[in-house]
Amino acid sequence: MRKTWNFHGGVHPLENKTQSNQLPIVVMPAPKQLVLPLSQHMGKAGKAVVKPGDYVFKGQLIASAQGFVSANIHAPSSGYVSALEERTLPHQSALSGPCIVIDTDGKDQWGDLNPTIDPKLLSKSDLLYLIQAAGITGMGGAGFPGAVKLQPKSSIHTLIINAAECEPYITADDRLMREYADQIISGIQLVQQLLDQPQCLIGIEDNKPEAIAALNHALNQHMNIEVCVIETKYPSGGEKQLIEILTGQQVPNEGIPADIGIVCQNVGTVKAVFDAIVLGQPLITRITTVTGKAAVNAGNYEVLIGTKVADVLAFAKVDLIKTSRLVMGGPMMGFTIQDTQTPIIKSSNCILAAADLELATVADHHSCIRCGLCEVACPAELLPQQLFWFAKAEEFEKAQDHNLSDCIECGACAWVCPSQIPLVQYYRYAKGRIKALNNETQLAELSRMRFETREQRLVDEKSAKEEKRKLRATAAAAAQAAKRAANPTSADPIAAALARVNKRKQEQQTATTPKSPEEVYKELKTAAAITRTKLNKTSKALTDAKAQDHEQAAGLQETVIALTTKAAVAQAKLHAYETKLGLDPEKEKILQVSVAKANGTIRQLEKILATAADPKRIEADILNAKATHEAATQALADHQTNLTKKPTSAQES
Amino acid sequence: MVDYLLILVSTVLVNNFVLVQFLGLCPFMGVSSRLETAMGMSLATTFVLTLASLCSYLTYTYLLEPFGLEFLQTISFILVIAFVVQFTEMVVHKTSPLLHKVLGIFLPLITTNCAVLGVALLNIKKANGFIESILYGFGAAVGFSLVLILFAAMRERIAVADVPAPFKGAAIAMISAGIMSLAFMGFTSLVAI
Amino acid sequence: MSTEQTKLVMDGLWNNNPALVQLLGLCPLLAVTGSVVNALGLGFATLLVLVGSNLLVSLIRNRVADDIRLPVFVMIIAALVTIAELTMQALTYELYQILGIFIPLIVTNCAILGRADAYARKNPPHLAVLDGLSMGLGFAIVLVLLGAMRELLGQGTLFADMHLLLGPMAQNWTLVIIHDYRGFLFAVLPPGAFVGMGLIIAAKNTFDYYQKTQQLKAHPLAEAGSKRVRVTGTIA
Amino acid sequence: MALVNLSSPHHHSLNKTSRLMVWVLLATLPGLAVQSYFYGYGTLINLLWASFLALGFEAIVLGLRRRPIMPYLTDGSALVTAFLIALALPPFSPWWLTLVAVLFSIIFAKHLYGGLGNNPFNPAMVGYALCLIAFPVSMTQWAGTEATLTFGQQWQWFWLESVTGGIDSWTRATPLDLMRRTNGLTLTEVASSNPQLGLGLVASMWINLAYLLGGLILLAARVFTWHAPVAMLAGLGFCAGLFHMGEPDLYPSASQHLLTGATMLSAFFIVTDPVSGATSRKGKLVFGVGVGILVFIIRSFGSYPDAFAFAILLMNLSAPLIDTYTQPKAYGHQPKKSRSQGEE
Amino acid sequence: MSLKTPTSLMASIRAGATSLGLFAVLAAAAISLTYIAGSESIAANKAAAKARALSAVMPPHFYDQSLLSAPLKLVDYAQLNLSPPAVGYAAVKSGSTQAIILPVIAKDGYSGDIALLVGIDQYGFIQGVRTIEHKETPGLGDKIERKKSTWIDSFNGRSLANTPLSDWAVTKDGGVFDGFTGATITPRAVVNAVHQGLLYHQRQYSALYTTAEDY
Amino acid sequence: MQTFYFAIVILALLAIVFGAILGFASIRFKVVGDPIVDQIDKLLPQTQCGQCGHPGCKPYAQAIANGEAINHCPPGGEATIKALADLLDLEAIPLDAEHGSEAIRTIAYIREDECIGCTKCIQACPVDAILGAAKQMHTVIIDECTGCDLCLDPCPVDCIDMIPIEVTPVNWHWQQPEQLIATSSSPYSHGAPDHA
Ligand SMILES: Cc1cc2nc3c(=O)[nH]c(=O)nc-3n(C[C@H](O)[C@H](O)[C@H](O)COP(=O)(O)O)c2cc1C
Ligand SMILES: Cc1cc2nc3c(=O)[nH]c(=O)nc-3n(C[C@H](O)[C@H](O)[C@H](O)COP(=O)(O)O)c2cc1C
Ligand SMILES: Cc1cc2nc3c(=O)[nH]c(=O)nc-3n(C[C@H](O)[C@H](O)[C@H](O)COP(=O)(O)O)c2cc1C
Ligand SMILES: Cc1cc2nc3c(=O)[nH]c(=O)nc-3n(C[C@H](O)[C@H](O)[C@H](O)CO)c2cc1C
Ligand code: SF4
Ligand code: SF4
Ligand code: SF4
Ligand code: SF4
Ligand code: FES
Repeated sequence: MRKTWNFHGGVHPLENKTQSNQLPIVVMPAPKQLVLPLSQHMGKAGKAVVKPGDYVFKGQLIASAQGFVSANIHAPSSGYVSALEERTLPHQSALSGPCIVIDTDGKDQWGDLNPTIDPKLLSKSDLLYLIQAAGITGMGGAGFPGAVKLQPKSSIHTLIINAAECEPYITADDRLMREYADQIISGIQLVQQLLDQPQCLIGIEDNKPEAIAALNHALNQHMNIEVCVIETKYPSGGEKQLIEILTGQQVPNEGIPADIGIVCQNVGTVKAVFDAIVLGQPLITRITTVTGKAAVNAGNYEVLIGTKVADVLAFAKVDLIKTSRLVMGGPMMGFTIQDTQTPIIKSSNCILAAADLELATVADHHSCIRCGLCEVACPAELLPQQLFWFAKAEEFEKAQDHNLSDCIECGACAWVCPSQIPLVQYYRYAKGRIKALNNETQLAELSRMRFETREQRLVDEKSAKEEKRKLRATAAAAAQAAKRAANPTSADPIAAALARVNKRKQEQQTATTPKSPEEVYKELKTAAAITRTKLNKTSKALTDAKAQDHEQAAGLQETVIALTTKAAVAQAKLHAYETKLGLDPEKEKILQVSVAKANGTIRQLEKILATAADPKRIEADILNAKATHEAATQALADHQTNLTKKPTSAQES
Repeated sequence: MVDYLLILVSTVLVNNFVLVQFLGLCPFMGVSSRLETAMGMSLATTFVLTLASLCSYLTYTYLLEPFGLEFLQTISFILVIAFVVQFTEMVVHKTSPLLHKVLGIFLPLITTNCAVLGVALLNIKKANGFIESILYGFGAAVGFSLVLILFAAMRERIAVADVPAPFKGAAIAMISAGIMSLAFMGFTSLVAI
Repeated sequence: MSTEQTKLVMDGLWNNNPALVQLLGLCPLLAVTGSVVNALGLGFATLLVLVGSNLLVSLIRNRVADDIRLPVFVMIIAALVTIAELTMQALTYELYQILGIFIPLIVTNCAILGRADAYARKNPPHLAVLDGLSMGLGFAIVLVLLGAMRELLGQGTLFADMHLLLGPMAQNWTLVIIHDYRGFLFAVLPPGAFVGMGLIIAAKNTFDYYQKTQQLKAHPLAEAGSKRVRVTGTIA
Repeated sequence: MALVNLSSPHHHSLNKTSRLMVWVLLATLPGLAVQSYFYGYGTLINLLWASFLALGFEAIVLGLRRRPIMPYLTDGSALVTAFLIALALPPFSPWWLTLVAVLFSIIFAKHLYGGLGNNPFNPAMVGYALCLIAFPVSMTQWAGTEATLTFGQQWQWFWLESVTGGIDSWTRATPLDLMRRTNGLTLTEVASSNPQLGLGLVASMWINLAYLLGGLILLAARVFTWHAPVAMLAGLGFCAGLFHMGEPDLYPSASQHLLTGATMLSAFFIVTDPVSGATSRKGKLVFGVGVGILVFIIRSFGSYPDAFAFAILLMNLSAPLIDTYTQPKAYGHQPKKSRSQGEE
Repeated sequence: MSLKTPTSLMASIRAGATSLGLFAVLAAAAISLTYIAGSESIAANKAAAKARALSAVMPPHFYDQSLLSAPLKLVDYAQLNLSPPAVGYAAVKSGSTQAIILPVIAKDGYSGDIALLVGIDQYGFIQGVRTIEHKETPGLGDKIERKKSTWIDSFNGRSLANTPLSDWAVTKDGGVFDGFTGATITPRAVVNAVHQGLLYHQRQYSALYTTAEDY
Repeated sequence: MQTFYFAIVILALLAIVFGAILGFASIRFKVVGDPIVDQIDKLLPQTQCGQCGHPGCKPYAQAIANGEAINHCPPGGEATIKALADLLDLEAIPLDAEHGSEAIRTIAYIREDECIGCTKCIQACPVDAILGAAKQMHTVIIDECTGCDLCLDPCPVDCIDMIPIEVTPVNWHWQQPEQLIATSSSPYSHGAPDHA
């Protein structure tokens, strides 16, 4: 047995794993519709490469990685792309984001697959390319793009496979190891090949004896791979904790494991690597545990990425009446989802449909009594109680001094807290606020600079104008003098000027042609807007005056009345014209705002471009933004063509 | 030697200037809402207090006493103190921006810290000698700093507590100071100086 | 009274009370308020010095360079205090002995220098004197209040020993409020002074809060944003 | 059913604040029993009275603060405070003494700061220390152990401060007083020369052992960690041992310090108050050692017979500063020394 | 400030020096004038205060001239815990010393020194004792003040002769003087100090009464 | 009378020496500039809206350095007041309602079809966040707009809207749990859109 270490803290919640680990993995058939968020991973969202209406084969690339830290997305089944639109994301905020929606055709037809016959012959760059192309992201936690993690800057001496699965309830990795041990080992070997043959340690908690047996069975003694059985304790599966358990080393606080020569991958991830390289299949399915007392058929399911939670729940016979809390992920770190239309994504390892009272109820929390139990439990060796007080009092600076950023949000502290304080939420709040505040500070700094530039510019302009005025004055004086000297007996200048004005007037009158409908429309609109504004302003002044009992009030009152009529007239005129033209100002407004937005984005990007480290990416973004802009402009133009068309027709009729 | 030690124990703990003798309360209440500032104030006060007790001792022994001008002690001490403070402030401001950042805003406040004048007057009243005067001043300053820093750390904690509205701020600070003073009563007659 | 003067008086007595709000002059405030007589004596002395220093500082306000203004102000105050001290020795010697070091320490009563620098330095003599008067009175009132509180709680009496200050006619002013009082030492000792002061401040806060809510009820609309200026240009 | 939106973790241990408090209350029972055995019903009467007052004041203040009353009353913290005050007060204290102590501890020391969890000072100790300086006479009224009264007599004394058919000598030097003024005798010598005092010594030893037992129970129930109490006992024992070695005639031995007065009560029930103490484990060590040293200093050189109330208040007021400087090294952070090396 | 701050070095020095100096002169003048004007009445006050204190421990029939007019330089003042100048006073009637007033300091009070005045007649009987300065706890130890309690009068009439050595203690220690409940340290210290005063009176008897004759 | 002269001489001596040294120091150790204003300015939100009664944040910073109250900046709100209080070691006080109230941050959008291209908003914008030329449609550069709403009033046709900043999964964050607890009677009342 290899020596293992212990990490500080940790807790022992009830495991509840037998609910779901008794039966083999069941493959769930493709659902009617798949929803694939463009951002399923850490880093930049992918960019859709299909359009609504396109037919896609299973495994076909539908969104490509944007930039370095990003990942491809593939069609999990065949069918038509039905929409590219905003859908609810599997995110705590329950907000929506851009998704590709595929209506499956039930044929589940694979596109071209390129299995590798003898992966041993592949070079490192080939391997990396394949992993990247397959859109592999971490399947154990944060969903970090695998290809990025697997090209570390420093050399790697240890590959750690995270098979701890320390969260209660979840058994996806457990079942995966029992049933796919060989593939996992092969996947590990591929990763070892990619990383110059580091030793490999598989960290697995001692509550999974079958999985341990399966792995050991699949292991060939000569391989540089070892199964390390560790004590069951939450959160031994945390990357940093597992590394400490297996190597005794700690990952530096602002570093990544690669800094100390370690890479850590989840078992599911290496299985996905195997699939990608040996079978040529991109990452389009995953094993998801469906469990909780509300689930009649609790167990593990192989589901297509993009399957809606509702479909999975229905397949596992979850009684939605029984549950009021759906957790995606485990009970310690998972997040609640409120919309069952939310899709499963690459990192969704569990859906916990807890019956009421199965999970902790939300009690009133008492105040922290500084009992220190949380400190004893914290695997990051923080002082959760201090972090709590600071977060609560919004003392963010102090929270940072107490290393809030090192909190892995594991929830151990909140689990033990006798006052039942939702500590993690406090930390998340504080982290969010800190991020927002930093952002604001940066923005403020920029605003300040712009303000100062502007002030300077105004001063400069003023002095320049002054300068010019002076120059002009002297010049004029000189000219005058010269003129007078040259032509002392000129005709009466006033008469001449009058004549000029008259002439211009005549010209104008003759030049007047009937106005185009757009012009008329615009004029009417401006007139209406101006009267409306005047009215608004005056009535505001009136209320102010009234409040202060000014004598003006009476005068203002009259003006307001007059203006009200005027505004009504102008508005009526405008409205009449609009009806005549059959216009829809609302829609146009929306379109115009989108154009403006796109415009702004472009400008912003161009600014960044000047100083950017990787101009290529930004250029791409700019192109993107320009495309959006174009589209928006087009839409607007279309709308306006309607407008020009219609008035013509209106005129005709 | 033991005597000197006793002077220190006495001024720092037993007859703590702030909590027992009631001197220097304004800065104690005024600059104790943050630990950092309290530390700055402590440093500045320690420096000035020690220096001022030295200077006032010299003034008294060599200028006032020989001419029978004891009745001028208050005005000449305060003159000395104001001078020391202002001069220190100017010099520090110019020569060490860093130190000024730490001490700067506190120095002017010290002129009106009655602990400083109090030390000078008490030195005379107790007929302290040269070294005793300096030690007395230093001990008083350390005692002041000690409670100021403890109090500041405590106020930071109270600031995040759920204090009833009417007591927020100065009122609860006063009451805390009261309990602090209660705690310091424990040192009563530890040494009889 | 003009608004400026009303404001001065209200500030001194309540809104910006040197003891309750500015927390200045705390040392004498807490140290000599064991009984009403002590408090009254010190309050009176402080009031005199405050008025005097405000007057003098205001008179010379245009004749002192900035760099040395503090030493000069301090010197004026010190001179006044010394004079007061000598006078007290000559007139009420026993009280002087009781108040002890706190008479010369009026010099460093931050409230006095504070007023000199913040107000008298910038205002004409009549206003400066009014300011000194109201500030001093505000201070003295708190002093006496605290003194009464501590004397009552600590010893069960009020106005004991007033003759030290007011002469023989006050010999019998002592009011024994609680007979056979056991005495609550805590009130007389330093911790009691702090706690008592805390309670007074809290009482003021409560009152202010109450008043504010009443005011809000009466005039619910405090014009929001009325002080805005335009940063750029003017509106056509 | 509507789905909720909650932050993780969705799981919780069954631990509760009130459970901790109940443990503390139960663990005082051995000490209470032994104390009553030696000193009669006084402590018991006091305890009931104090509990009644504490709950009453707590309810009143909560009402004034417009807080829900029941959830806070049932957290048990006011009862713990009441118990500790009652156990620390002399068995012969009259009703009003307890009243003042409980009043100040619950209202001033606890609720003016915001109630459970917010108070920087140990409420029970504030009440106790305040009474000590306000009523030094009543607070030092420990009768000899032979002077136990019947319940009726004790009851009468409690309300009227007089007793029919009672005893004449009320105040009796406690072992702690003796420790201070032994005129060069060791405690055992004093005890052998005066059997009554000897009995007092024995009593205080048994009482302390009973509290020690209670403390060990709490330790086993994981109500607190060992750091603070062990550090306090170590600090006190070390100082006492050191001075005893130097001048055995003047300074009593460590074991005598550890087994007299309120040493064990404070070590396991008061120093461990989580709210007002230092919060990290390192901080608790510092806190405990500080209390131990201060207790020794005040006991040996100061003017109060037992020092734990002051020592604890003094350390309470240092606790925030201690916390500032005893942050543990977080995961992945370099120890300070090697970090500065790294910078070079 | 309307005054321009001087900019050149010398000007600045001069300005600073003159204005500060000017104010100093004015302040000094004002103070010293007050001092001079009031010094006599201050001195008188001080003397009166002292005389009042002295007369409190000495019934009037022992003297016919001001008590202050007959100060005594005490020798071996360390026995009374005094520091120099250690001065006692003689009560002189018809030219001869009838009694002595001794200042005594008790070092072992509860907090700090207790300064006492003890009046002793020529036969060694105590005529009066007063505490003139102490820092004992208000409400407890301060009962040694005559204002607070008459306890201090319990010394009147005592002498070494009528009170045996063992009685010079508080009742708790087996003596005849009451202790205050719960605060025995203070009375113990006072009793000791008064006793020391009597012993001193006995020991220095001749010196005290002969020197006094000189006045 | 001797005392009188002594007193005057000695005190004058002291004062003259000190005065001279201070006079010397005031020139020799003169420091120019006032870093505190910049420090204060750094804490202000730089919205440049003028609600504090000063034309821009810097002037308000200057005013604070001269003793003006720190609670006059509505865009900064409580957070800024707290930061200022920390910097200046003052007590944090609630926002002065006379200057406005803290509102969520908004961004200006110009309804471009209504914009008549008068350029008045461009002149009004303190941070040059509006683009456009005379008689042409104007747009607001959203990332540069501080939300000061100074462009609203000058617009003759009221075509500018202040729209709250959009919440996205990226800038969304948890709120403090207080809200959950406040409604202690029904813990599950927190936002719960219905599901199928
Ligand atoms: C902001 C961020 C940046 C990261 N950058 C890298 C990187 O450059 N290289 C790398 O190998 N891993 C990187 N990681 C991955 C981490 O090392 C870690 O494996 C990943 O966060 C998985 O964590 P798990 O514990 O939360 O889910 C990064 C992670 C985060 C959160
Ligand atoms: C508290 C905590 C617990 C975790 N538990 C596990 C776990 O049990 N199994 C696992 O594979 N990853 C777990 N993770 C995620 C890992 O830290 C890490 O992200 C993952 O192993 C990296 O592998 P991947 O990039 O292949 O997903 C946990 C993370 C945290 C913060
Ligand atoms: C706040 C406080 C003040 C005290 N002040 C005095 C005092 O002034 N004089 C005194 O003799 N004892 C004083 N004591 C001492 C205690 O009352 C002490 O226990 C008592 O003197 C012991 O002596 P006894 O029990 O023999 O009377 C004081 C105690 C406390 C707590
Ligand atoms: C281990 C433990 C020790 C405690 N000790 C005290 C104590 O010494 N004094 C006290 O008033 N309350 C004590 N309490 C109760 C509670 O923490 C206390 O009332 C809070 O300080 C009130 O906010 C204790 C509670 C626990 C769990
Ligand atoms: S476990 Fe809860 S109550 Fe205990 S210290 Fe931590 S946060 Fe506070
Ligand atoms: S959530 Fe953060 S603070 Fe709490 S135990 Fe986990 S790492 Fe520690
Ligand atoms: S109110 Fe605030 S944001 Fe607006 S100008 Fe003033 S300081 Fe700047
Ligand atoms: S666009 Fe309008 S709201 Fe935005 S910064 Fe400019 S003036 Fe202010
Ligand atoms: S009065 Fe003492 S410091 Fe202000």
